[in-house]
Amino acid sequence: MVETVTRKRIEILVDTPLVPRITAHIKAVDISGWSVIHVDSGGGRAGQWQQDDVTGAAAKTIVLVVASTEKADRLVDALAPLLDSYRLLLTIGEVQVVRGERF
Amino acid sequence: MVETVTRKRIEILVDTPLVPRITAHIKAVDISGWSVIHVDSGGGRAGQWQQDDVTGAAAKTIVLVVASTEKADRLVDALAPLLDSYRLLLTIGEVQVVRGERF
Amino acid sequence: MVETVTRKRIEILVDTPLVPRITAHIKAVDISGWSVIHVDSGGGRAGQWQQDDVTGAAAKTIVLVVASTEKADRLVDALAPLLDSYRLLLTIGEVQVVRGERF
Amino acid sequence: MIIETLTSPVILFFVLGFLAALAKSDLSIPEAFAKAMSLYLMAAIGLKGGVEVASSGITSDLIAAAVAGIALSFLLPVIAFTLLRSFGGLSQVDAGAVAAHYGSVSVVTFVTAKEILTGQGLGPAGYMVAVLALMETPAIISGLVLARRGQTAAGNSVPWHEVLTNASVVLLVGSFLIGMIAGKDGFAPVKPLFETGFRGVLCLFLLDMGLIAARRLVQSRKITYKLVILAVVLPILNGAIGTTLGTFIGLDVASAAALGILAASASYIAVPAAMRLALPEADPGIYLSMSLGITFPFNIIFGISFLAAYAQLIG
Amino acid sequence: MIIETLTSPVILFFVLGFLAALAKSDLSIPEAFAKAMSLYLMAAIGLKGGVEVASSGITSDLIAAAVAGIALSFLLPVIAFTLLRSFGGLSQVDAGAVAAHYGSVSVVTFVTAKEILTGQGLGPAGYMVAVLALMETPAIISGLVLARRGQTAAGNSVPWHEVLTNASVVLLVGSFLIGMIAGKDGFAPVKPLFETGFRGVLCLFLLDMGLIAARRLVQSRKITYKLVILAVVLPILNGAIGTTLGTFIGLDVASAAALGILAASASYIAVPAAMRLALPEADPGIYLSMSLGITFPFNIIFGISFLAAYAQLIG
Amino acid sequence: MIIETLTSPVILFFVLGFLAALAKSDLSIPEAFAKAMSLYLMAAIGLKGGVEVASSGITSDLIAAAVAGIALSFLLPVIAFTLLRSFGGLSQVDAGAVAAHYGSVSVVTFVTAKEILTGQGLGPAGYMVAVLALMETPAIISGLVLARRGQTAAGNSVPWHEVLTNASVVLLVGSFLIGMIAGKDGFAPVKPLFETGFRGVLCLFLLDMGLIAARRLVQSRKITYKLVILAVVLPILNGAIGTTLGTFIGLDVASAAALGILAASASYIAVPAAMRLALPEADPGIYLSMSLGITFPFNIIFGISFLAAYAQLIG
Ligand SMILES: Nc1ncnc2c1ncn2[C@@H]1O[C@H](COP(=O)(O)O)[C@@H](O)[C@H]1O
Ligand SMILES: Nc1ncnc2c1ncn2[C@@H]1O[C@H](COP(=O)(O)O)[C@@H](O)[C@H]1O
Ligand SMILES: Nc1ncnc2c1ncn2[C@@H]1O[C@H](COP(=O)(O)O)[C@@H](O)[C@H]1O
Ligand code: NA
Ligand code: NA
Ligand code: NA
Repeated sequence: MVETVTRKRIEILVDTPLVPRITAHIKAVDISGWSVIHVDSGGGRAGQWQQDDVTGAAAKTIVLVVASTEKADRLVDALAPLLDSYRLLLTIGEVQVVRGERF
Repeated sequence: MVETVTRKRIEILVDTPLVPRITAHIKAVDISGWSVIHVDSGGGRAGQWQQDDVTGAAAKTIVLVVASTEKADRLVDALAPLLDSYRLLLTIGEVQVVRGERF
Repeated sequence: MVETVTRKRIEILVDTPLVPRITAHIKAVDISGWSVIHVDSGGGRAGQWQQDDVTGAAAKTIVLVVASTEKADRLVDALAPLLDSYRLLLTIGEVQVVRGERF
Repeated sequence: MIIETLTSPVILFFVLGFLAALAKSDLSIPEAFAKAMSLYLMAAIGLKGGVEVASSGITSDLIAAAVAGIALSFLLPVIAFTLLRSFGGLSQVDAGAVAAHYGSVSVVTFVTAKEILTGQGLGPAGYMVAVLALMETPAIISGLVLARRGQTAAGNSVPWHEVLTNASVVLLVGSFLIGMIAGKDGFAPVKPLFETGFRGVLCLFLLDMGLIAARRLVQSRKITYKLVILAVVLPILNGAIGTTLGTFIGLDVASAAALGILAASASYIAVPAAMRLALPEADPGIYLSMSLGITFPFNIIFGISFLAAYAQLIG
Repeated sequence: MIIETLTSPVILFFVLGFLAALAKSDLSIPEAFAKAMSLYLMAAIGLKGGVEVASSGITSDLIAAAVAGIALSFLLPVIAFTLLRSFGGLSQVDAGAVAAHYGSVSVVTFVTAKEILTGQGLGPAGYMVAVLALMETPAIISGLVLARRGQTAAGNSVPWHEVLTNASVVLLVGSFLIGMIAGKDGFAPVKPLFETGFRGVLCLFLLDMGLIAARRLVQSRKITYKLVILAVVLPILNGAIGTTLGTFIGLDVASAAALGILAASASYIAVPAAMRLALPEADPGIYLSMSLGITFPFNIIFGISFLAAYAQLIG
Repeated sequence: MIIETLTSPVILFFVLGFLAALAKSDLSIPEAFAKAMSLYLMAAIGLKGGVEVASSGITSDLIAAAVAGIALSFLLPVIAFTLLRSFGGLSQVDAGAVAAHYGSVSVVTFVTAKEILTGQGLGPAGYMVAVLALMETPAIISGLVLARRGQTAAGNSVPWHEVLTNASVVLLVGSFLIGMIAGKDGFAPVKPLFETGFRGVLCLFLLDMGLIAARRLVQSRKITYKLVILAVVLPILNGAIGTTLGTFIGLDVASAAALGILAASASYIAVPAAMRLALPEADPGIYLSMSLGITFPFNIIFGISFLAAYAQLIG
């Protein structure tokens, strides 16, 4: 059996132009990395949107981050002030990570 | 520490042409929103498929929904009759959502 | 209420050219299927990358697999030797699957 | 004629794609680019057809061809359904879904035929583009009726909105009308893109279609040898019916051949999407493998030449 | 003139897209292809502008137009802001964000105008491309200042780096310079792609813009009827100011019309992205619906012809 | 000659992309469009090469160039490997992986060189396209042997299937054969797309390559100054060897220069993918930064002109 460690899996749904702001925070709390998942379309209280829009301003993506509980907490604290004005959707789940000591 | 609430994270893998049917159900049970994640390819009992297919009929996407347990249950009940004929893959996980009272 | 079963949700972040190697292992442990999620960009200890790179060699995708605990364990064991040289990020979460007996 | 066809770059690129996919090469055309090319091809033939009709006017031939096309699209699924049930052994729902594909049409098959035939001095009339657009939809209705006959299913009726506003119908009809409004003079400034580049784009698009058709064939697991036979017999049968009808109503040889090719071709874009919505329990593996994996390549490589020869014979 | 405009394929494709989206058709242009077309259009007009300036040289007209453009881009947001606050009832932040869009410019509106006007013998001078590039940015600064006046917000200053290196500015200015360096002879070998295909690509791109504009209109929920009025009044007002100023500083009729069209047009690429960064609390639903959903179609269909007529009247 | 090169739009667009990425502009070409352009460029040069060989026939020059190209591709990695181990300080596996890139070729470097040289009256023979295709693969085998020499690794052998069916080999060889079959007459109808648009597409593609090369350079963290030196020295050395060999076996000046440029160029598509599969423990950061971030720009801006001058000198 391969050994695993428990880590947080954070998903941040964010306007694509704001991704660099989010990754700056990720780096600032010393998390090892992130991955940006492609979102095609969506809908919410502000109406629907889809990627095939020449103006990228309404498109969104998901920033996926795996981190230790402690770093995850620091990241969430850092992002808290942005939640409303950036209209972020931030979820935190629990996962087992294989050879995940580095996170 | 930022406060969080526990919510359901539902992933529905569905044929792309059927997405509007799914989102209609999401709206019907009064869930606040959804996001559609791009899936490039996949394989299952019915063989493999990939997005780069002029006929979109075989392409699939993931509809991601965050909702309260109660609304999630209603959505799953509403989708239940479609599971087989639509060949849906429906998973439900648990996540912490920051400022998630609206879901 | 629709019945659900508990299954493992495995995410494997992997270099796109290596996906066939991963799916070969998935088939070998008799898991019913997989889905490949599109990742736009990312960053880690080896620097940043983005999909819009003519050379696909640096692009990554996520292979998503839903499987029973037993099959998930066998998959993880099979992938273990590749973790380092392939620089895989492998997370395992728990989800409820509707009509998931087939997984 | 078949030799001329088989040494045309347009067809050779299709063969290249087909062989590359059989050899499991990683060659692939980005999805977005393939869709862009298909939009381009539809806009281009729509425009050109409209411009031609703008100068020829609405003739009795046009009306005869349109009526014939609509009738074919409604009726051909009945033949297909009967064969698919009896010889093919399909369930009612699957047979209805497949039948809808064979009454409807493939834009790319038509475009390829138009290029090949025009290169051989057999260019069909401009109004055949309108016939193409008219033949997309009726078969969907026939197929659904056949699939549901004798049933009392709720909520599975014709998805009218999706069928009538589907992308290819809107784009074909729209650019046809634009061509008619703009006429020859209005078309002139945009002609370089839509005419000069046409054949080259068709090469690249058929390269992709070759890849897709072969991959579909390799990856599908639901095809019996009887269905393979039907996927070859149906285009021959439907094509012969269409060509004969076209000749009978007095179309010129080239347009009669084109009507036959429309009848012979099977949809793989609009109809599969409609079936996925209206008949979700029908197996897409069957209808896509037959129409895209077998009938499409058969038509591109043999069917077009065969029907052109047949039209000349009886014309 | 409006009739000539409305029967041009370029405009008809825009109308087709608009109607298709209103009918909720699933017609859509792949995102990657739409972006590619917009890059192509920008590179093409940049190059052609540069080549023209390479042969005409840097004239006093060029300098006058550049100064006028920069001044307009700085000052027009003030008018817009006042109207948006008083008549439109927007908050300070939202009004500032919207105002920035109306001072800045829409490349596609300019390109469409250039094509339409050139087809009517009213082609603007090559240097207007440089003016276009110069007018993208100043309005962003004005808009931010207006949105933040009297506040002491930290960390929400002008995102200088993003604004100055944004894709359209870099590509427009870059290809303009390449055109100037290459000159007529250097441009010749690449001319086929950038000139022959131009109008056709513009058709397909405007098809997409029609789809996007109408979808934006349908999906937005934040637009009051007063904002709809302003989204029509502002282009007329700004356009009249721009054309008058252009005539006043001695530009030829066509270039004065072009300056007016630049003033009338509202950005929907560079400015929204900048606002999302600098004013994240401003509602994108408002500024995108106004600039993309209303002002853009208004300009394409009416504004261009109106300003051209006005320029001829006063010129 | 370097001046002529540096004022060509093709090169200037590359420089624009490079500078834009260094300035961290958000300018980017959609991935799907970039891939589409690279497929187009490969199909176009394949076709044109095939058409030329169809009229010139298979000559002794063709065979000599082919043998020389294969020999270079097998042997150049040995030189590279030695330098990378001794001077570069790389591990055996990393040195083998990098060495494979320098024996193999870059299609875009070749295409750019062909355009630049043809513009200067130095167009290489059509069969050089076949040589290009032949040089893609042998270096992969050499590189893997070098990386694994003296080891007993299991399961890490040459990924034959992927190497032999990789997209660029299949498309280049396939369109070369299509060009040969179709000949001049068959090529005529598709010529407008594949010839008229070629240089313009190359401009946009090199814009993207400039962006990618500079981003790769900026984002990589594994490059020592010694590796930077080697990424400049290897193309000079390999290029000189290739040009000398080409001259020696009697090729015309232009074809000898082209052989040198092929030898000088480093693969950044086929070989990285193969290395990722066969040598997953080799660091992609090293080989991509060297081939794509340094050698590619060096060749585009200086290498091509240098080798053309050298070929004229010794030819
Ligand atoms: N903590 C993380 N969370 C999510 N994705 C990550 C994380 N760390 C690394 N990655 C992804 O894995 C890739 C390779 O990581 P690395 O091997 O650290 O360079 C990165 O480019 C990211 O796409
Ligand atoms: N409950 C939800 N589940 C998943 N995604 C959501 C949900 N609510 C909103 N979203 C996403 O967030 C975007 C903005 O939401 P809103 O701010 O409510 O308009 C939507 O367009 C969706 O892409
Ligand atoms: N165990 C699984 N994990 C993740 N995705 C799956 C799984 N099984 C099936 N899929 C996805 O669902 C699609 C249809 O599955 P199937 O109905 O088994 O052919 C596949 O092509 C995959 O994209
Ligand atoms: Na048919
Ligand atoms: Na303006
Ligand atoms: Na080389």
